[in-house]
Amino acid sequence: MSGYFSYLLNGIKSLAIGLKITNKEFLTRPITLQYPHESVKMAPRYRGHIELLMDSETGTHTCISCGMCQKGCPSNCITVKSKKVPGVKGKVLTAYILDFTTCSLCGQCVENCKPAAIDFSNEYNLASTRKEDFVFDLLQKLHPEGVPEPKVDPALLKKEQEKIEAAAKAAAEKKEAAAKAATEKEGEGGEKAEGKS
Amino acid sequence: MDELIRILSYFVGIAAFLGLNLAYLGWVERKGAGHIQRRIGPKDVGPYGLLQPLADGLKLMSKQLVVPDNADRLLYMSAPVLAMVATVILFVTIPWGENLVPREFDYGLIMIFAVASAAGLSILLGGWASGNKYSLIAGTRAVSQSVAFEIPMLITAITIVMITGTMNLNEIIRSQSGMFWNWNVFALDKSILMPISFLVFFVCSMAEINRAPFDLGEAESELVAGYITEYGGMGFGLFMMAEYGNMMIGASLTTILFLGGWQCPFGLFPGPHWFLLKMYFLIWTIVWIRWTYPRTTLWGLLNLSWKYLIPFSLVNLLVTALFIKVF
Amino acid sequence: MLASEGLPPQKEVVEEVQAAEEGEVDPKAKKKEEEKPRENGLLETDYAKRGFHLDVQVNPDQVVRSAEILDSEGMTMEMVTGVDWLKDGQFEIVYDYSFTGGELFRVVVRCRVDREKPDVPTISEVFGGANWHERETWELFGINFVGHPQLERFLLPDDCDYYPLRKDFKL
Amino acid sequence: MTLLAQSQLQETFELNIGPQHPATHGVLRVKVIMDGEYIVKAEPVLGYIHRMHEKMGENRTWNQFWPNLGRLDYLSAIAYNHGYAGLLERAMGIEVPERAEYIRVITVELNRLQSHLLWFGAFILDLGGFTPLMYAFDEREQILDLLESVTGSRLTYCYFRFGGVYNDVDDDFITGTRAFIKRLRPQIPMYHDLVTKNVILMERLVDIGHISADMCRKYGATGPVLRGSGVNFDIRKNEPYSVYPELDFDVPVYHECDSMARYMVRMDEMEQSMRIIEQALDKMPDGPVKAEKAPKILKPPKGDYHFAVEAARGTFSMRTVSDATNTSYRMRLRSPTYSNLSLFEEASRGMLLSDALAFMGSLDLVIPEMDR
Amino acid sequence: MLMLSSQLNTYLVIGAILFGFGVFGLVRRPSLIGMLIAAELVLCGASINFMAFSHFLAPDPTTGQIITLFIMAIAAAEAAIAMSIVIAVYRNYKSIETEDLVELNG
Amino acid sequence: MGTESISGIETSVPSSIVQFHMLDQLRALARANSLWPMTFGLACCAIEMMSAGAARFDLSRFGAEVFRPSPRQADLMIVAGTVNKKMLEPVKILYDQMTEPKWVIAMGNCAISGGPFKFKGQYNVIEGVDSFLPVDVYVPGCPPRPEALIEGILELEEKITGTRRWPRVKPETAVKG
Amino acid sequence: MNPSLFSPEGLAGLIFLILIAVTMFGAVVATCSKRLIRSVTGLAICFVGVAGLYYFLNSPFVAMMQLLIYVGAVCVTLAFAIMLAEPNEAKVARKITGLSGGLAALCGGAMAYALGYAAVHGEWMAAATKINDGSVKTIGVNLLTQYSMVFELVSIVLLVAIIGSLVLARQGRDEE
Repeated sequence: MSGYFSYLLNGIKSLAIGLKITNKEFLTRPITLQYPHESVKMAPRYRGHIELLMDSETGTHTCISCGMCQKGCPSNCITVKSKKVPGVKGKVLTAYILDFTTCSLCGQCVENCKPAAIDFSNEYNLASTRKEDFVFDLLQKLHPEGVPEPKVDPALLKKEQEKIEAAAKAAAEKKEAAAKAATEKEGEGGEKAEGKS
Repeated sequence: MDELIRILSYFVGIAAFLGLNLAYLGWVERKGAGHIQRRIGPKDVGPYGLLQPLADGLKLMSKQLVVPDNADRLLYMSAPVLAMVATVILFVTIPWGENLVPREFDYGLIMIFAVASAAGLSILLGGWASGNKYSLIAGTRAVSQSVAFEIPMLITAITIVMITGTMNLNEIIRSQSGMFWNWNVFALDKSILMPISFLVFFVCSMAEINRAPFDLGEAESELVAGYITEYGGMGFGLFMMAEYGNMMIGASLTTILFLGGWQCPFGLFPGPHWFLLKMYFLIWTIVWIRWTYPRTTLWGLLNLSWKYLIPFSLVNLLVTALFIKVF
Repeated sequence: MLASEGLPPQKEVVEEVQAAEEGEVDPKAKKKEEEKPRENGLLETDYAKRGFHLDVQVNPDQVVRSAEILDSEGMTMEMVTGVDWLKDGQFEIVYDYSFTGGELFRVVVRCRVDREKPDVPTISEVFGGANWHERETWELFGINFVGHPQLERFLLPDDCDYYPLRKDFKL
Repeated sequence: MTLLAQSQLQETFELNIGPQHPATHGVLRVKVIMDGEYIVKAEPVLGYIHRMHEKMGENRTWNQFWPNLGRLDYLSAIAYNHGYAGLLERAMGIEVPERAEYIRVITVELNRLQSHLLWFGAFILDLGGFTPLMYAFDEREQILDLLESVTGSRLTYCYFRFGGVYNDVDDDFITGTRAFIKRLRPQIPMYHDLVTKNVILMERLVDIGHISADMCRKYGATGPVLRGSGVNFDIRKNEPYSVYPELDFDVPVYHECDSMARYMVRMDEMEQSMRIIEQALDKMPDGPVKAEKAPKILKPPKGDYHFAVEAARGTFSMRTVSDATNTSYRMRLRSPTYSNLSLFEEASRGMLLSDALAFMGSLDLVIPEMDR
Repeated sequence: MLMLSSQLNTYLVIGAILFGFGVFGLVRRPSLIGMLIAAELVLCGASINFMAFSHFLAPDPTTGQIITLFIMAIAAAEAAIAMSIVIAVYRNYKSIETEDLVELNG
Repeated sequence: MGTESISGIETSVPSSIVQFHMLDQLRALARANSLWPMTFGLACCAIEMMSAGAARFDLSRFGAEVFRPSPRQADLMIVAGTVNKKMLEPVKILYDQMTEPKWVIAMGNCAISGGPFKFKGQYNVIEGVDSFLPVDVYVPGCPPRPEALIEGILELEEKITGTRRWPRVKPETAVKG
Repeated sequence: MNPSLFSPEGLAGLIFLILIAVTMFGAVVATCSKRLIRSVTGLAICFVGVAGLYYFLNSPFVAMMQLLIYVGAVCVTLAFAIMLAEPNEAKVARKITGLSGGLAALCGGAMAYALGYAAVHGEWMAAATKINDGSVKTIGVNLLTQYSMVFELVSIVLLVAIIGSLVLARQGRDEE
């Protein structure tokens, strides 16, 4: 019988303590951060989608289009497009397409990037009614007003041009030689063919 | 003719009061829950989120009405209306002020119990008509729960009737006039167990209206949404409003029987404001309790009724009879 | 709480199990060659390198017996899985056991079955937990656990008819 | 014929819980055969979130498999990272710098804290209490902020690397962690006051969901479920890895075998995790956070490897078969709740529906980890 | 028409009609519960008669009310017993249709 | 109110029906401010969805915290996680059970396109829920932060009403490290 | 004789008519509907109407008890019973429409006609004086004095009913 009443009393006491705690919380200020009115600042290491970093010296990115990010990516969300421009060392990036909808933010690409050309952005509140909005061209994003022409190094250009010329020359010579040989051969062959027919 | 106008004006008044209350109790609940949980609650819809109930109501009304395939169409549609009608009828006898009674009725107390017990049928019908196993289980649970708690509640109400000698709610309030120690909850001279009987009644009223922690009918984590699982749109809205209406009735009844209704604690300026103050305080307590405790089980609930509430209310009845005879 | 709580320390357990297992090793399989499927018998016990203390390969008909022995020692069945050795034309069923009653001790029991007729007796009678693991292995590899109470689709939809973890699986 | 009448014909009726149901915390489906309110048989059906992690292990290179670990058990993702890192470090014999090990332990324990906090809230939500969830989430947000400042993500961490961690922690993190521990310490007694001692909760948990130690052994249950059944088993103690042997902590064990015991184990584990974090913060040496000799191209020698860690829900062990190429030949992930749930069918027999759901909550399920 | 409420005959006729419905239902209904419902109607018709007579004719108007209260108590008891019988019968025969219960005869 | 939004509504309503612009707008406003989501968590993103409802972010400020467990009462389905072939049928059923008007938010990369689980030779994952559900708003991320989900809901409100009531937030970083 | 519709008496008369309609409607639904659950609903509606009639008979207490006991208890019990064991009545109803339906209608009609005839044509003598006003107080006094024996008997009947129904309903569970 005493168990009956002590159980009851303990029960009521525990319930009262619970009420006390919630009452205290009711009277304290809410901790809510009212998002669209005030926004949280992202931690520097926050992993948003990746972006090309602006290099203050050159005024553009430092990507060398090596494709390590593309190779390392587990979910194939990066496509690096590049082309060769005369007078510029290495390949020039023409498009850096990130399909953010398959990205898993693992950081393999950033880790693999030798020149540290890419890093995570702090975009944390993306939402759209169109799925295509999340296929970014990071190069366009970096230079919204238009991608600047790659700086042409005159020395290199000259060198390259010389090289090209030399190569062209060599090719022309080769071609000439080949043509010569061909005509010679052709002559023979042609005769042969004629002879055959 | 005057009588007719009186009835009509009360009808309109009650409808307005009820509508406003039922809508904004939802707001109070959400806002209160928010602050208890360290957050803000509705805020951006109108100032302080005050337009939130309006938005919810409009949205619920413009929702598509779906009758599930294996539901009993007629009963499915009528159950929420029935619940709401029963709740509205209940308000007829509540004395908001000494002269502010829609219909002063000598048997007001018993009428509230009668109509409330009829409201249980609507839950059962709604649960059955949905043609969903969850709803069915929840409906039977809710009804067996309210039947179980009706017993101690009635017995406790009878002790009050014994003390005051009337079933007229206004009379019961009048008998508690004066300072607050004349209220039935503190009337230790009428029965030494009065505070306990107040607790018993309050707990029973909470169980009767299926509020947490006794909300087995809507046990979210077990039975999805209980007997309202298949209801969308305004059917759901009506059930919710009926729930808030029942909450008001429960709180008002406790106020009338134990807290002196429209009486002032210090015998000054009695009036409806005191009634509303006490009623809202009790409603707030119910909300507060809901957001504090976990849910009981059906067996825990029946245990509570049979092991604690019914013996207590019976002892209370005996003690009160003794007090009346002896003193 | 465990029935085996009063077991002797680890070393003796090793010897007991070892003895039990070695008694059952198929005597005809003894020679060891590199690029061949592994033969039955005790294989490796280098914990630091592999992560288990004892590695045993048995015949399919010895699987249940081994489970019973390990059960009587108070070991826990941790997982059952399969490996598809396409090159050898064999499936390997791997049973991981560990000891939770005291110092940790891990045993791996494997058995190899022919890829064409992958039948192996179930140990779900001995370890209830093997039920799900075997069901999953059946589903993903198509290894048939003879005597299993409920070989039904588990992780995949009911109507699929492929074994996705087989090496020759193509959708 | 009504549904109940139909069921009365067979004396029982079938109830389908899930795959979308508030009690299952995800997409678990439980086929329940009930007799009145009693459960005759409750058979879990998995596979609604099967995401082919094991298949991906065979298709991706060792390095590319990292993000999968975070998505297996997203609540204790760092422990899973630890398991994978340990596996390959064992296979390739990579030595991890001490500072990295300490950072690993700190982050793992922080992650365990947040996992238990979330479980605490969700469990009480299962029992119908809503408010503790919000409090738990509030504390949890602090941990997520700390972890985000180090790892960059809030949930699906991909922070460890073979031979170390992705990047070093800064002083802000260390002071922040200390401050957080100071803040969380008094919260746990508050939870006990608000929830544990509550008579309603006691009614619902004490002597409900009995699992004997032997049943745990037969089904391979691990983690708090096993420890709630009175078995003192914790991979951190029994198969020590990382720097756990150097840290002083207790393994909470309760012998009641009921839902309350499992609840208490987790609550006590939070205390222990805080102890571990404090010690690790004190002991953390300076130095590199990545092994210098970590090879770029990973080709573990042929053979089987196995590594187990204590995740928040129990023993997570990985087993891989390597054929000395840059992908795994077979990757097997042994998730703790898979085994923990498998005993549900046997243990729930004869229970009330509400008790069975409370019992299921006490097992602390994360469905994607189960389905893999 | 509007003064019907003050005439004894109105109540008696209503009672008679309810009684008739009850008898109709008792004969027509094939199942136990249906018959129980009809029986309640019969009781109700009788109660109305009692109430009406006691209100209009009896010197002591409480008599009819008390008898009606007793009828209610009996009806409630009847409903409870009948329900448990229905359930018991259902358990054994898997049917509560009266024609399926012929085994009860012997 | 801008004229664009009105013309937007006009196109959606057959011209023969009498139109009540103000009423339609009011109804759209009510709907947009009382988006009750369904309790429907699939995987990792579900936790972030819970976070969004929790104290720190508090979806309830927009009246969207009433997570209804029953699809009949929900207006918004947040597909938070990977949908695989086995789950496809249940998701469809749940969507069909919701009463009109209803909206879908695809939360997280898995729901948008299969996310990291989209690879050659995969056998079980549905690559994007827009292949079988009419998705209204996409919220990318793996998983998205709770703010992103809130942003998604605001975006949906904009879609329903035609105007945006809330400021747009430009992300900033605490300290450049 | 006839009061205006808008006087309080007229309104009361109107309400009385509505109550009669409700009662009759409920009775029809209770006896004629195919599904038992609707029958129970009809019964509840009928009882509500009857409670209103009692109110007109100057006994609001009994009216309230009628609601409390019949609607709140009996109907709920019946609804429970139906949910536990609803027979497939539609099937049987087809079989009996012909002869037994007509027979039933005949029986019921005859009964109702006979009783109604007796009621209308009977010579009812009103008592000269009323000895009390029939209030709850007098009911209570009478219950505990004049009818105390019956009161006790009814209590015993109720007790027996409770125990009996418990025993009957528990039988199936005993095997467990």
